[in-house]
Amino acid sequence: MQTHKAKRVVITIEKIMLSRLTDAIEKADVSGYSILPVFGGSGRSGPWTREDNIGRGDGMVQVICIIKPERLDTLLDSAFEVVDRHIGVVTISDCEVLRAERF
Amino acid sequence: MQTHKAKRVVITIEKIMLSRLTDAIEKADVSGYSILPVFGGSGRSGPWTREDNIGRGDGMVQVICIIKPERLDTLLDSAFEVVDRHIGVVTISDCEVLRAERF
Amino acid sequence: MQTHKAKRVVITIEKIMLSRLTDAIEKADVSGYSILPVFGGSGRSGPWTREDNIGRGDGMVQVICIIKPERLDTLLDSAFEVVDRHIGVVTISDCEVLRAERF
Amino acid sequence: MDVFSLAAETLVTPIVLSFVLGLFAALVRSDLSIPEAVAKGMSLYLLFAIGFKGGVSLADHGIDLTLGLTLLTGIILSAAIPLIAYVILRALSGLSALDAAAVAGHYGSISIVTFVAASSVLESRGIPYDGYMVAVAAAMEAPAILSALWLVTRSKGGGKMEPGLWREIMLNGSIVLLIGAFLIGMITGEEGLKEIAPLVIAPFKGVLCLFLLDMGIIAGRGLRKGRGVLDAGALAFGIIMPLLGSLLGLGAAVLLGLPLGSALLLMVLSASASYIAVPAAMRVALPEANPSIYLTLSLGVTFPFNLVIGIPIYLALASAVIGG
Amino acid sequence: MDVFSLAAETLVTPIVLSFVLGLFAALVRSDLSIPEAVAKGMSLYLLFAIGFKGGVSLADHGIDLTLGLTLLTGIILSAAIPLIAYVILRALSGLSALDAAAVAGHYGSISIVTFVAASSVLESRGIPYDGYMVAVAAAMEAPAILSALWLVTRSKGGGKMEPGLWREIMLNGSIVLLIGAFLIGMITGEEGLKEIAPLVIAPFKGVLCLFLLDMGIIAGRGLRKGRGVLDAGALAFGIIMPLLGSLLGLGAAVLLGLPLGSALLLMVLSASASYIAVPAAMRVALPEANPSIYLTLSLGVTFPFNLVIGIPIYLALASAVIGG
Amino acid sequence: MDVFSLAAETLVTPIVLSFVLGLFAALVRSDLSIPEAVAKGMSLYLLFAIGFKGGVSLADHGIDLTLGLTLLTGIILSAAIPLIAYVILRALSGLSALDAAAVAGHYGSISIVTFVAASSVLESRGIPYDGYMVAVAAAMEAPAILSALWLVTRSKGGGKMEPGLWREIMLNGSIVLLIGAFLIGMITGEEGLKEIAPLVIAPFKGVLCLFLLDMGIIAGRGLRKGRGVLDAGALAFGIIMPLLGSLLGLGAAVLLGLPLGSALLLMVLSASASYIAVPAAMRVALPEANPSIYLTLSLGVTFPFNLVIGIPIYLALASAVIGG
Ligand SMILES: Nc1ncnc2c1ncn2[C@@H]1O[C@H](COP(=O)(O)O)[C@@H](O)[C@H]1O
Ligand SMILES: Nc1ncnc2c1ncn2[C@@H]1O[C@H](COP(=O)(O)O)[C@@H](O)[C@H]1O
Ligand SMILES: Nc1ncnc2c1ncn2[C@@H]1O[C@H](COP(=O)(O)O)[C@@H](O)[C@H]1O
Ligand code: NA
Ligand code: NA
Ligand code: NA
Repeated sequence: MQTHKAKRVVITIEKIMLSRLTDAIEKADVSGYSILPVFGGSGRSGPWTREDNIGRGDGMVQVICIIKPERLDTLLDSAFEVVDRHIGVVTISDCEVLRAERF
Repeated sequence: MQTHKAKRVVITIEKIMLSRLTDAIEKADVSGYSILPVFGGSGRSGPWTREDNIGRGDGMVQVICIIKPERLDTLLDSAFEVVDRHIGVVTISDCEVLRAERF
Repeated sequence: MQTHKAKRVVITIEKIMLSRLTDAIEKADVSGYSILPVFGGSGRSGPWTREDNIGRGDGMVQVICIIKPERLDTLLDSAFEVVDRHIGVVTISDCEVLRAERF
Repeated sequence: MDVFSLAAETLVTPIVLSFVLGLFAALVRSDLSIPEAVAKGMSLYLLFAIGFKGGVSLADHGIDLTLGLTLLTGIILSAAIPLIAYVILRALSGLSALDAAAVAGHYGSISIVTFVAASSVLESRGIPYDGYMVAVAAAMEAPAILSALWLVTRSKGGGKMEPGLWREIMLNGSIVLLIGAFLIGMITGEEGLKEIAPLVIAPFKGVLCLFLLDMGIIAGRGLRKGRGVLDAGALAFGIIMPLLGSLLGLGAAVLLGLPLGSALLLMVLSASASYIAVPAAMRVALPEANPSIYLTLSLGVTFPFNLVIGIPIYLALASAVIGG
Repeated sequence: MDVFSLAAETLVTPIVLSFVLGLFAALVRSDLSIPEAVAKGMSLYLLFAIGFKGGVSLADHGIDLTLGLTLLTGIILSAAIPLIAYVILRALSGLSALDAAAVAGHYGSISIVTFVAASSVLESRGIPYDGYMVAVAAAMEAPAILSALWLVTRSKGGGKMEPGLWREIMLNGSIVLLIGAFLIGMITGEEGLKEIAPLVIAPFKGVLCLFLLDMGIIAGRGLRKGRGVLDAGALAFGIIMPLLGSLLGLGAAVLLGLPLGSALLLMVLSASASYIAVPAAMRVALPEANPSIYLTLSLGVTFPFNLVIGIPIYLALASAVIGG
Repeated sequence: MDVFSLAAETLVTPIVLSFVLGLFAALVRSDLSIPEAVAKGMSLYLLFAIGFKGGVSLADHGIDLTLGLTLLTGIILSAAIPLIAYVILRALSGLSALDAAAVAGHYGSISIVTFVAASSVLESRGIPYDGYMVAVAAAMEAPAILSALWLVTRSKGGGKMEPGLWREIMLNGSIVLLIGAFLIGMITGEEGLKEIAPLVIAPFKGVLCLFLLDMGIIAGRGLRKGRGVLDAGALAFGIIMPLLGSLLGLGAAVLLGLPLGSALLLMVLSASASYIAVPAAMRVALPEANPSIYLTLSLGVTFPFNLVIGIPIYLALASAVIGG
């Protein structure tokens, strides 16, 4: 089956920053993303799980963007502005997609 | 540690189509898959979150299959039949697995 | 934007084994990980979903570690000890990260 | 009592105001939201409670011929309304045949929350109604879907019934729970009710408030996203169709000789549109139809209209025609 | 009153029928399901409520020697039953030593929902029982796990106690909540109960219905997946073992001189099998044992048997032997 | 009645003991936990219920000048307390200016659960209080955040108000629900209350117990992770600050001429610290501040202090000064 090269960008970020990040992504003209819930984790700021807070607000999410390779830099620049002062991880990997007309 | 080459296929699809997709995957003789909940996202049909619907039925899920490279085409063909008319994204990437005897 | 090579290790494991796995990961001096909920899946032990059990305890989770390539073997060794007798899948893939100073 | 004072009185109940609060919260983009699991839990509770109470009341009053006839009438209404809705929609709006058929299917089916809101209006005015109307509600859920698919096949050959879909529709969780609880109520009767009344009766209205809060939030979000999707004709349809549906329901009720309370409920079932079962079926059978259109119309326009203005109008109409 | 009319009477309660409804829904593959969070919320509620009520009733009646002796007896029963179960299972079925040991562990431990269902049967017949039986239930949860692991080590040296597992078992959420609520009830007594009775007493049976609906769904799904996993001998074990367990419980109750209500509860504890705490422990300690086997037996066979047929039989037995 | 017997009496309520149980479970590392969705559902329920009851009681007693003046006083207290807290914290502890400002913001804002616990103490002693105190609670939530940000900008120019943050704070779900339910209660009055009292009144205390169980668990986990994060000075601040806050509240109450019940509530609002709204705002506006510090102090130190010891002290103080 015909596939097309693409980049898979995964941004792990605090949920309270989510709407700011998706606004930035949309401003970078990225056509699509999916958001995965993150149940818990650990990093320099220590371990946490979603059940650790009263308001349960400070969990994290993963935002996954599948984009054309040539769009990568614009996306990273926009995302970085939001992620910058905040905790979070950004990874990029290669993938192939079916139905490239879709994005 | 000894690892083995494999393909990682990720199919993002509406939850209502899930059982049809897993039926198709099983028919393609794929030995295993995992299903991740998707909290929200955006695409050509606009942004959504799981909290947008009364029945909360129309969320999406990610089905992840780790398969032997030679099995890829059979899987994609079967999955494509289900995904075809429906919204959703299919990506493929390379990975290594431990304990290849397991699949 | 400047990126750095890294490995992405994904360990799918039963939730009851989670704390043992994260203890092992921390003993291997891995700086960070994220835990994703898994909604269901299928494997040699048949299909399951999170809604299949009264205690709802026996679901699975995915533990994702982004690590420096040179750390890979230590991590796999530690993780393997926990995963060994238990059901679960371990995959490794390449990725790039922003802000490598973070891990 | 005239429609306006009735409407005013309906408007200032905690139930309606909770819906308005949710609508407001969504429109000003507050992050107020009910967790998915809690909303689903409340809807299971409401279905269990109304099913059970319906069954108990049927056990009290016994089964008669009217029950069977009313069930049959409900099925016919559910199947027929989409055909009428389709014609009106094509005349009034610029929607494609596919979208129009999908919308039409929603209006033949029913909104159980509108049904519950109407029964609570009846209860607070002391107007009795038959317990079996719950079974009629369940029977009216699915036939409309078949009509919608038939409309599509007729017009362009798409929308074939996917294998398994029919079973999914008939055995969807809401129907099974509603009918199941109805049967449990019928079997255990007043004895059973006494045991679980503190759960299924006492807090019912309060839970309904919180559920309507959630519906307000979701309707509000839908309206924010869906604005621009509907033309004036489609919007008009969202108001005209429930009125027309209620008249069909009233006509049927008169033919059946239903008493005032049950007549109102049949009107409300005919007037209301689905926003859970039918959308799910449409996503499987007609994935090319635009969900924003049918959800915005059914949940964003017709549901609030029925809740706030429709129910008092229908009650005034029914009182005038049937008396009571 | 004979066993059959007792069984018939037990069968047509909302509680049992809700379980049957869930079973039916799962067997016809309806998508009816209770969200994970709601099911867990209900189980926390049930544990809190029964613990609290048990504590209050103990505060009312005071502590005496029987309490201590009954606790001890419960622990012994929990530890001993797996050994008996193991022997029977190996004789009746073709299960491996490992699987047989894992199953045996479940039958020494208890099902708190069966306990609650039995106490609600007692309540509706006006038969009193001692509040401390809740503490006995908690005490019987864990010893059986040790016995199961001992059986495995003995037979092939596997199944060593993982570090941390013992603490996890003794401090698992259900036990901590049950005992904690029990203590809170004991400390605050009738005063405390008055404050929270509208939550812990009034809607209790209704919530139990919804919880049993969920258990029915899960048991039904388990049966669909688990068919083929059990041979006829194993199935027979799922019926014989609770009967045998109940007799052991009855014997112990007679020795202890327990009154009718408490005797029934001790029988039910001995007869019932775990499907939450023990499976979790087995996944950690004996991952090679097949979960389908022990879950299908305990939840799919023994639980429904106890709920529908077992409890009336045990009550008839206890009445015959103890009188009251 | 002296403070000690008051404290002892407060201590042995189901509410406080449930908190203690949660704390215990977390400290011994039990896996007891309330699902996220259930905890959020309970908090929505509590907010809806107290808002609604406050509104109904205002409808009963009418609006007067004191209401407006008390609201204004609340806003001033909320804005002023962080400035005082900041000075004390810098003097007592080694926290950085940034962390001190973040903590200070929490103490100007409020804890609605502490407020509810105090009102339930008032109710069980039959001391009346004004319904509008709920509105005062809502008004005191946000001003403190502004003060905290001002402290940061002043000291080093960071912490600029992100676009959108202000709207997020003012329209956060809790405030919208509290105020909205308050208005619904005001509009529908006793009529409305009668309809939903079985949900918003009867089980309220029971739900509060389960919610406090969850808070105990989370506070306990926070304390386990947060130990080492706070020096002795910071810990002392967590006790001194609520005492000082309560005195400020008492002074204001005397000036306003509030009756005993309302005075106590104003004291409690001033004494309590936020652990939901303010932390969320701080993560956005001051991401470099360490959340462990402010959460451990507010939820792990000050909240339990107020719940167990603070409220009786404040009540004794208020009774001595105001009489009643
Ligand atoms: N190396 C990593 N691999 C995967 N997730 C990580 C990693 N480092 C951090 N995270 C996630 O990002 C969160 C914040 O990380 P940190 O900013 O280092 O405290 C953690 O709690 C994890 O959920
Ligand atoms: N480029 C993308 N990257 C990640 N997820 C996507 C992408 N495009 C679409 N999706 C997901 O697929 C859903 C449907 O997409 P669409 O069919 O384009 O409306 C979206 O709501 C996203 O959850
Ligand atoms: N090939 C695979 N791809 C993705 N997930 C898998 C695969 N095999 C197993 N899994 C996951 O691991 C769980 C246990 O697998 P197993 O040990 O084969 O029963 C399954 O239920 C899946 O969630
Ligand atoms: Na209709
Ligand atoms: Na047992
Ligand atoms: Na304060």
